[in-house]
Amino acid sequence: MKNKYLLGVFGDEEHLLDAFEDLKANSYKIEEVYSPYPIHEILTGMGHKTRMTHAAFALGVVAVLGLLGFMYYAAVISWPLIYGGKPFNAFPSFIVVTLVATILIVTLGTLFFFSARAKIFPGKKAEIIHEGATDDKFVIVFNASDIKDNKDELYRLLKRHGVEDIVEK
Amino acid sequence: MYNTEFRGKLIEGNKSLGQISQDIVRPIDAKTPRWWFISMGISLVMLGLGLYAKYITVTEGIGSWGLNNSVGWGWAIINFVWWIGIGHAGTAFSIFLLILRQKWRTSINRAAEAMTVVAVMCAGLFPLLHMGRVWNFFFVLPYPNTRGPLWVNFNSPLFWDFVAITAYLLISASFWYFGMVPDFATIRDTTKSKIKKAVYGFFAFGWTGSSKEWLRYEALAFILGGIAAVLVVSVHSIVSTDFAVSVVPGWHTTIFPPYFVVGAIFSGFAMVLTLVTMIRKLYKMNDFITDSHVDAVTRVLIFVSLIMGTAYFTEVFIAWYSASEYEYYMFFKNRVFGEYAFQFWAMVICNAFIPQLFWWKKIRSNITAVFIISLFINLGMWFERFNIVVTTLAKDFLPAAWAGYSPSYIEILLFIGTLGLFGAGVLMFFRYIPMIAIHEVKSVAKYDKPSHERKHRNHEE
Amino acid sequence: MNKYWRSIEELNDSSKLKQEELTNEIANKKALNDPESIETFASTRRDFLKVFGFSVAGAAVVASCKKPVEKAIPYLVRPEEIIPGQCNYYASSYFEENEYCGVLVKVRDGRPIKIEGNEQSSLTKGGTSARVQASVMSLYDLARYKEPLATGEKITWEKVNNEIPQKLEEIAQADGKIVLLTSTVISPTYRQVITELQERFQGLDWIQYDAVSSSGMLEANDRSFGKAAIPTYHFDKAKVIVSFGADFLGTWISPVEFTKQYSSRRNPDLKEQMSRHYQVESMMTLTGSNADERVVIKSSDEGIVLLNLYNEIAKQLGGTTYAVDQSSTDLSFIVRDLLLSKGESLVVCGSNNPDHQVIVNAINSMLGNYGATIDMISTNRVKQGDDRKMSQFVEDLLNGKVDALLAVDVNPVYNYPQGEAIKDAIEKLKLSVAFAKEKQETAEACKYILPLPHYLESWGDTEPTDGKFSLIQPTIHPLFNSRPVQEVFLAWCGKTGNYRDVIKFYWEANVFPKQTDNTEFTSWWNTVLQRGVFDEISVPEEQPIIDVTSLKATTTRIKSVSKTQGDVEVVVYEMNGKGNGAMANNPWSMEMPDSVSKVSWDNFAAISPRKAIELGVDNEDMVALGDLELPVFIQPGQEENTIAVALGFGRSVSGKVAEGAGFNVYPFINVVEGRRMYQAFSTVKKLNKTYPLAMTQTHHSMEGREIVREAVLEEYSRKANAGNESHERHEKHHVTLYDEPEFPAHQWGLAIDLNKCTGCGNCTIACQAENNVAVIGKEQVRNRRIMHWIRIDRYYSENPENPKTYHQPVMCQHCDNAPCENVCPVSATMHSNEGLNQMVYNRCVGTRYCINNCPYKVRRFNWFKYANNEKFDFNVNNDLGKMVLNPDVTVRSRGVVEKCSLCVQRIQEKKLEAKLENRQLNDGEIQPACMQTCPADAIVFGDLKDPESRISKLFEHPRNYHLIEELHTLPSVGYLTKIRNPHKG
Amino acid sequence: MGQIRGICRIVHSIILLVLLVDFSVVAAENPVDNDHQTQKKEVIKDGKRLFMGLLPFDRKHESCVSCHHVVAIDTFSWYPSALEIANLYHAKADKDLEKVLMEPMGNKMSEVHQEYQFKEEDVKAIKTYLDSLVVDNGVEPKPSVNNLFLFLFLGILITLSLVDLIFTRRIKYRIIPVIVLLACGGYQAKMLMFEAKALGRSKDYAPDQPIKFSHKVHAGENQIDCKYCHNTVDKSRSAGIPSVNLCLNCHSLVREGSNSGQFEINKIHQAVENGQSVEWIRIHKLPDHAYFNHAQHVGVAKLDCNKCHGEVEKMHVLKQESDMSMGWCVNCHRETHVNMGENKYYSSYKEQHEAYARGDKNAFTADELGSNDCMRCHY
Repeated sequence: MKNKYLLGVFGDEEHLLDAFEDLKANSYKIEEVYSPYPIHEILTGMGHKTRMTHAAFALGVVAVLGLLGFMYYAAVISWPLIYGGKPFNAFPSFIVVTLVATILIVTLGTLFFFSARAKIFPGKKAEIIHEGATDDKFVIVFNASDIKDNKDELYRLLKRHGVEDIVEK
Repeated sequence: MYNTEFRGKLIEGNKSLGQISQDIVRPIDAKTPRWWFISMGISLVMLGLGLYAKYITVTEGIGSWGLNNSVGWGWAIINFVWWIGIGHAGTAFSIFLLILRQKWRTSINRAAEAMTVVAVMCAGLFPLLHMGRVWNFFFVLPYPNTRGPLWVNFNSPLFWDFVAITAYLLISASFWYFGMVPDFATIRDTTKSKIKKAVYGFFAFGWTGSSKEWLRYEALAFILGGIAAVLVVSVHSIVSTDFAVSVVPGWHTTIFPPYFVVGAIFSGFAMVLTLVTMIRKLYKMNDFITDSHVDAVTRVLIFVSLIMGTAYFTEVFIAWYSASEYEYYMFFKNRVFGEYAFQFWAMVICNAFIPQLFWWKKIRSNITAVFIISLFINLGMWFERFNIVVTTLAKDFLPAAWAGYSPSYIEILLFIGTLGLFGAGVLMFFRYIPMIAIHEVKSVAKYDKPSHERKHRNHEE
Repeated sequence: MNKYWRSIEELNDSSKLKQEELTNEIANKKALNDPESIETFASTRRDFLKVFGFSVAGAAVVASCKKPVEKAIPYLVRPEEIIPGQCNYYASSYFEENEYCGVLVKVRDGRPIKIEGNEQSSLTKGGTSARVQASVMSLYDLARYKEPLATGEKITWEKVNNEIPQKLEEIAQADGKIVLLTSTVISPTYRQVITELQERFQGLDWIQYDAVSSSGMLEANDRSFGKAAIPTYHFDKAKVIVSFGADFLGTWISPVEFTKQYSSRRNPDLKEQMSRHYQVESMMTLTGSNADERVVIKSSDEGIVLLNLYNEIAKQLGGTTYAVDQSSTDLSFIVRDLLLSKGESLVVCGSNNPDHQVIVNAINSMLGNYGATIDMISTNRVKQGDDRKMSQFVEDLLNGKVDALLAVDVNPVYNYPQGEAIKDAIEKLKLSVAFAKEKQETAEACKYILPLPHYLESWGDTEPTDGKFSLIQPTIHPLFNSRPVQEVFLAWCGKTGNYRDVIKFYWEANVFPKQTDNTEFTSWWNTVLQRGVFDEISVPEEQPIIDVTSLKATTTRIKSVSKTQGDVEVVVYEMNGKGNGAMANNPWSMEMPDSVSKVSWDNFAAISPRKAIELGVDNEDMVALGDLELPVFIQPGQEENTIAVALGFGRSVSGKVAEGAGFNVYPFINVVEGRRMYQAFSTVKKLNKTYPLAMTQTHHSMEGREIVREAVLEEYSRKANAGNESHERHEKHHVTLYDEPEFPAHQWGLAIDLNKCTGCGNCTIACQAENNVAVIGKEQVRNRRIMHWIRIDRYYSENPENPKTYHQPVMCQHCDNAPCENVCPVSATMHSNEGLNQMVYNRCVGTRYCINNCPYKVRRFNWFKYANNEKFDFNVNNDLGKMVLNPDVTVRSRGVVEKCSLCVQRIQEKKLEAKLENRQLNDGEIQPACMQTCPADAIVFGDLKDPESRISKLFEHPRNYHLIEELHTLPSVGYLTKIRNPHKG
Repeated sequence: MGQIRGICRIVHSIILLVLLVDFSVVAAENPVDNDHQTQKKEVIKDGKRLFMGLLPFDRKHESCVSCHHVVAIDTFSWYPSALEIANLYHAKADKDLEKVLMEPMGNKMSEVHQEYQFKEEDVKAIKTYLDSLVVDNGVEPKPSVNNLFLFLFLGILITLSLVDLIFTRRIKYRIIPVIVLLACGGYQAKMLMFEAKALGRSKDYAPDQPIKFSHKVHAGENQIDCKYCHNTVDKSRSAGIPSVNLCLNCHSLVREGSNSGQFEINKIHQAVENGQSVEWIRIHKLPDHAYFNHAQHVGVAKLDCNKCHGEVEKMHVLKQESDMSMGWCVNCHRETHVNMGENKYYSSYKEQHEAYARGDKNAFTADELGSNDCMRCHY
C-alpha cells in the first residue's frame, strides 16, 4: 500500500449515515465505506452500480436457448429413439429440464460474475483495513492524498458526527 | 409495511452489534460442551452403521434390501422424498420469507439453510444407492461419448429429478455458503486463535465488508432469491413427477405437484422447528430465537396442515369420483380400510390432526409441546411417503403380481446412516459455523432500538 | 425346417467317424474329459461361453489391470456339419420317469443347449413338457457319476466287465437269485439285450419297477380283456371327457400327447363339437383346474362313485347293475352327457386300484368308446411296472432270498415305501450293482456304481406306443466316463461292439420290414434318423371284447370306508413338472412353480380352506401328518378331509440343488396285497412351527377385474364377443395426442388362447433354457424375485371349496405405448421399429422405475449376481452347468433389468436366413421358445403387419383382447377369451 | 461426432488403479552350490557368450543373437527367437542342432546359414544355454515401477502443493507448487489414459502370434481370397479361424516360406502331428453384450472385409484397424446403403420399397431401416 489512508471509525449506523451525508454534502472524496451489514443509503450514496442482474438475465436467455437446442439436437437429430409411442420431439418433456438447468446455470454464472467482479474468491487474502469493520464498527476510508488539504476540517466534521476513532494508516 | 409492533421484538436483550457478534460466535470459540461430543459420537456410530449398509449394498447388490419384482422401490425412495422434503425448508425460509419481507426469518434462515444442505445430501445418497449398477451412474449424464453418441431420455422423470436434485443441492449450498461469507469474515476478525483465523480467513474469500462488496452481494442475493424461488416450487414438483408421470394407481394423479410442494414445506418447517427449539435450548439463544419466532412457525404449520388435510381428502374423494376401479381399490381397499390402513391413518393423524393443536396459544408457547408435535409431523410425513411409495406398488393392476414389502435390516441401517449423517452435519454446523446469520441479524437489530433513537427515514431495504 | 435336421449318421463312413471323435475331443478335452478338472477349472469370465467358432480361454496378466489376452483356438479339423456359431438340430427321443416325448436337440458348437419338440412325432407333435425342457440341464449336472465306482473307489470299465460277470456267474452257478431291476423299458433293442443277459445268467429275474406305477390299469385290463396293457387314448375324439382323478394334462401316462389331443378340441369355434371336460377328484390337479365342471369327492369314495355311475348308465342302457352303497355325489348330469355322446366320450381314472379301473373299463365299454376314443389294440408302453412282482421282490430281498441285484436307473431306496429296509437289505447282498446317472440313494447303497450316460449322450430306440418307433441319438460325446447299460450287458455276455450297431442290426431285422416304401436299409435308416420317428402303418383290428365277469368279482370289494381309519385321507401325487424325484437335482425343474399352487422348491400338505380354519392353520404353519411334519398350503378345491402331498421331494442322497428341498412322502404309499395305493388314512395335528414356502403368487382373486375374460360356450355361440364386450368400448376410447406408432416392415405380436392354455408351465422352462434365465433359489423365490420371463398367473373365483380356476401366461406385452420406456433415464429400454420393447442390459443402471411402471409387472431385476456366485450355487456357478447357456443371449449381470424379448435372437436368426436366401419371411417361420414347445398350441407368434398371418387373424378375432387395455398401452400381446363349456341345466 | 473418450473409462481406470496393486514378483534365486551345478553354469556361460557373439569363433557371420533375439523386441522379425528354437530343440539331442546348423534345410536357411562350421563342444554349449532358456522361460525378471504407488505418491504431491498454495504458503515462489501440481496432475492423467486405453477397446492391437502368419504374404502377394480360409464368413456369425487341416491344403506342398523359411510352416505340421490346435491370440473382440454377425455384413450386405479390418493384405502382423466402438458401428450404419433392390427380403419394407421402386428415393441407409435399434446387437 503506497497510499496512506485515513479511517473514520463509527460505532453505529445512525452516526455513520449522518457523517456520510455531511461528507457528501461537503464533497469529500470518500474512498470506501466498510460496514458489518449492507446499508442501503451508503450503497446508493457511493454511486457504484452493478450490472449483475443484466448479466444474469442474458445468461438465462442463452441457457434456455442452449438447453432447448441441445435437447432437440440430441433427441431428434443426433439419435432419435422412440419412447412409449411419443414423437421424437417430445417438447413438453423438455420444459422441466430447461427450467431447472437454466436456474442452475444462472446461479452458477451469477456466482462467477460476483466472484469476478467483487473479487471474492477462494484463497484471496483479505485486505483488512480495520479489524472491527466486520464486527461492530462502521468505517469510512479516505485516501490521504485526497484530503491532505483540509484534514483538520475533516477531523472536525467527523468528530461532530460522533466518530469513535480516527486512524491514519 | 413491516410492523415490528405486531410481531414484537425481533431480538431480545437489547444487544449492541458487538454483543450480537459475540453471542453468536461464542459457541465456536467456547470449549465444546460434553453433550456435543456425546451426540457427535452417537451420530458417527449411526453414520458408521450406514456406511456398513452402503458397503453391503454396493458389494452384494440391491438384493440385500427387502424389495421384490413388484415393489421396486422401498425405504430408499421413501427416505429420499422425506429428506428432500425436509431439505425444502432452507430455501423456503430464505426465499419465500425474503420475498414476503419477513424480517423474522433472519434468526432462523441460516439453520434452515444448513439443514437443507445436509438433508439434500442425505436425500441425494438414496437415488444413487438404489441404482442396481451405481458404478455406471454417469450413464445418466448427457455427455458426448463413443457410443454413437447415445444421449439420455429427456422424457424420464428420473432424469428431470436428477437435474433438479443436482441443481437444488448446488444452488442451496452456494446460497447458504455465500450467506456465510461475511460471517466468516467476522469470525476471522474477532477470533484470537491463529488457526481459526487462517481457516475462517480462507473460507471468508477475502471478504472485508466494503460497500463495493456489499453492493454486489445484495445484487447476488436478489438474483439468487428470485430464481431460487422458482426452484422451491419446481424441485418438489419434479420429485412428485417421479410418481405422477407413471400409470400406476395411487401415483398417476395431477394433484401430486402442489401436494408434494406443500408437503415439503410442511415437513421442512417441522424439521426447522425441531432444530431451532434444540438450538434455543442447547445454546441458550432465546434472545435471537424468540418465542415469537416459534409462534410464527407454528402458525404457518397450522395453515399448511390444513392444506395437507385437504389434499388427503381430495385424493380419496377423486379415487371414488373418478370411478376407476384400480384407483378405488388402491384407496379404499388398500389404504383407507385395507392392509395398509395403519400407515394411512398414521399419516392423516400426524399431519392433519395433531398440528391442529397449535390453535391453542398455550401449546404454541410451550416449547416442549412444540418440539414433540414437530417430531410427530416429521413422522407423519415419513408415513405419507411410505403410503405413496409402497402401498401403490404392492397392489397395482394384476393381483397375481401383488407382493408385500418389508424392509431388510440393510435398508433400516441406511436410513439410520442418513440420520447419523444429518446429526453429524448439523452438529458440525453448530460447532463451526455461526448458527445465525450475523450480518442479517445486525441489520435488523436496529429496528429493535427504541424509536426515539432511530431518527430514520426510510425503512425500505 | 427339415433342412436343419442333420444327423450324425450322415457321416457314416469311418473316416468321418474319426473326425467326429476328434471334434468332440477338441471340444471337450480341455475342460470336460477329466472329471476332476470340472470342479477345479475356473474361468475368469462371467460368460465365457459367449464365444463363437472357437473356444476361448481368458488369461488375465497376473496382478495388473491390462486387457487379458484372449486366445482363439480353431478346430484342428473342423467337422463338416459344425459351422462355428450356427446351430444344428438333431432328432431324438426323451424317455425318463415314464414320460415319452419326441424331441429335437439344438446343438451349438458341439453342445446341446435346448430341447425342442419334434413336430414329426405323431404322438407329441412338437410339444414338450417342463420336464423335457429341463432335462438338458441334467446333462450338465455336477452330481452325475463320473467314473465307475466299487465301494466308493474308482475302477476301470475293464475291471467292471471282468469282476461282475464273474461274480454273477458264481451266484448263478450256486442257484442264487439274481434280480435285474429296471424302470419301464420301451426300447425294443434294450429288451433284446436283456433277454440275452437272461440267457447268459440263468435265473436272472427281470423286474420293471415304476416309482409311480400304473400297475392297477395293467391288471384291470388283464382282467377285462386278458391283455395286461395300457390302451392308447384319443382325447381329440372325445366330446365328453370324464376323468376320475387322472391328471392327464399334467402327469398321467403321456401328458404331452394328451394335452395336444385335448387342446385341439378346446376350440369354441367348433361350437357343439368343443369337448366338455368333467373332473371328479379329491385334490386340485392341473387337469382339474382346466375342467369345465369339477366334482369334489373323497378318494376313498371313488370306487362307490364309479360303481354308482356304472349302475346309472347300465340302468339307462339296460345292462347289469350291481348292489352298492348309494353315493352321496350326484353325477346324473355326467350320466346324461355320457349317454348323449356314446362312442364320443372317454372316461379315465387315475387310480392304481385295479377294481376301479375294471369299472371304468366296463363304463367305457358300455358307452362304446373302445375303438373310438380308446384303443386297446395299439397299446401304450410307457408304464409296465408290475406292483405285485415288485412287492414280491422286496419281500424276498428283505428275507434274504436275493443274492444279487442289478439296479438300472431305479431308486427304490428312495421311492419305495419300505426304502430304509431295502437299503439295509441291499447292503447285505453278495452283489449289488447300480447303474445310475447321478447321485441317488439306491446307488449309494450298492457296491458297484456304474455311471449311465444321459440320453443326450447315448444311442437308443423307443417304442412308446405299439408301432410308433423313434430313435435316440447322441448329440455330444459322453462328458464322463459312462457307458450305456446295454453295451455293458453285452460285454457281460461276451460281446463287444457299440450299442448303435446293435440297434441298427435290430432295426434292420425287425423294424425295417414293417414298411414297404424303402428297399434299401441304410437310406431308410438315415431318413428315420433325421426324422427321429417311424410309424408303422397299423391295420385296423377288432377291439377285444370285455370280460363282464371281471366286473362282478370286483363289485363285491367296493365298499364304503368306515370313518374310523383316521382323521384325514392323504393323497400322494406327482407334481406337474417335478416328476417322481429323479430330477430333483435339476434347478430349473425345482424352481418352476407348481402349476396349481404356485409353490416352488418344496412339497407341502395341501389342505382345503375349510379344514384350515378347522385346524386353525395358515400357509407355512406346520402340521404333523402321522409322524411326518409338513408345511401347510391352503389349496382351494381340495376335498375337505383330504390332504394332498406331492412325491418327489426330500431326497436324502442327491446333488446340492435337491438338498433340503421338501419332504419324502413315499412312505405314505400303502402296499395292499402287493399293490401300491397312493392314498392313506392319517391323523393331522397342528404344530407350533412354521416352515417357509417359496410362493410365487400370494393373491388368488382377480378382484373383479377383467384380467381373464370368460364366457360359456352357449353365450359364445350366440354372441361372438361374449365375455369380451368391453374390448370394443376400450378400443373406442383409445384417443391419443400423438400419431399411432408405425412400423415399416414387421410388427411382432403374440396371441395366447386362454382356452387352450392348460397352465402346465412348459413355456416357463423353455424360455428359461432359451434365454439363460437365472435360477435364484428358494429364499429369493420366497422374496418374490423369481426371474422367469414368462409366468403363469393362476386365479380362482367363486366357491373356495371348488373354485373356477384360470391360467394366464403373462410375459412382456411389448406395448406400443410402453409406460416403462418413458421413465428410463438412460434410454436402456425403448421401442424398436419392429414393435419390440427393447431392453438393453449393458445400458441399464437399475433404477427399477420401469419395473414399477409396468402394469403387468413382467420386468425382472437382477437383485444379486447370479452367475459365479457361491451364494447361488446353481448351474451358472460351475463351468459344467454353464455349458447349457445359450451363447446368443447375454448372461445378465447384477443390477440390470431383464424381461421377455419375444426371443429376439430367433427373430434375428430367421430374418438373416431370409436375407441370405433372398426371400421374405414366411408366416410361422419364427417361433419363440414358448410357442415352439407349447403342447397345447396356445401361443401364436407372428407379424401383425402381414394381414394374412395367423396372428393378424387372431387379433381380429372377436375373442381377442389385451390385458388392462383401458390403460391404452397398446400391447402387442393379445389374449383370447376363455370359453368354458359347462353342462346345460 | 464426439470422439471424446468416455468418462466411463477414466472412472473405471481410477477404480482399477486404486483397487489393483501392481505387485511385481521378483523371482528369488535359489542357489544350489555343488560342483555339477557350477560346472554346468560355466557351460551355460560359454554357450551364452557364443550365442551373443562375444566369443569369437571362426566365421564371417554375425552372431546368433543378431537374428535370433533373446529378449522380446519391438520390431517385427521373421526369424525365430532364441526361445522358440530352444523350445523346439529342448527335447532333442545336441546332434540334431548340430546337424541343422551344419546342413541347413531349405533355401532361406541355407542362405543365411552359409558355410557354418562349429566345434562340437561349441554346439553343445549353445544347446545347453538354449536349454537353460527353456527352464528360465527366457525372460529375465525385470523390476517394474509400481504403478499404484506412483499414482498415490503423485496424488500426495498434488495434495501437498494444493495445501501450500492455499493455506500454508511456505514456498516463497508460488510458481513451484503450481508446476508440481501441473506436472503431477499431467502424469496422473497420462497414466489414466494409458490404463483406460488398455482396458477398453484396443485399436492397433497387434500381438505376436504363435505362428508368424503374414496376411500380406497370403492375401497380398499370393492373392488368396479371404473367404478361402475364413470360409464361414458369409453364412455364420463367426468368420471362422481356419482349422489347421485347411492350412494343409496348401502347406502340404508349400513347405517353405519366402520370409521365414521352414520354421514357421513346420509349426503347422507339428500341430497336426501332436493333435493340438494352434492357440492364436485373438485380436478382434467385441464385448459379450454386443452381438455381431458376419453373415449379415458379408453374406447379405456384401461388405468388403477391408471396410472393418483395414488393408489386411498389407499387414505382416495383423492389427486391429478400427476401434470397434459402438459409435463406429452406428455411424457406419448411418452411411451404408442397403441392397434394397437386390434382396427380396427388403420388400417387407413396403413403403420404402415402393418409394425405391418408383424411384422417389434411390438409397436407404441401414439406419433408416432400423439397424441402429438396440436389440439388433444387444440381447
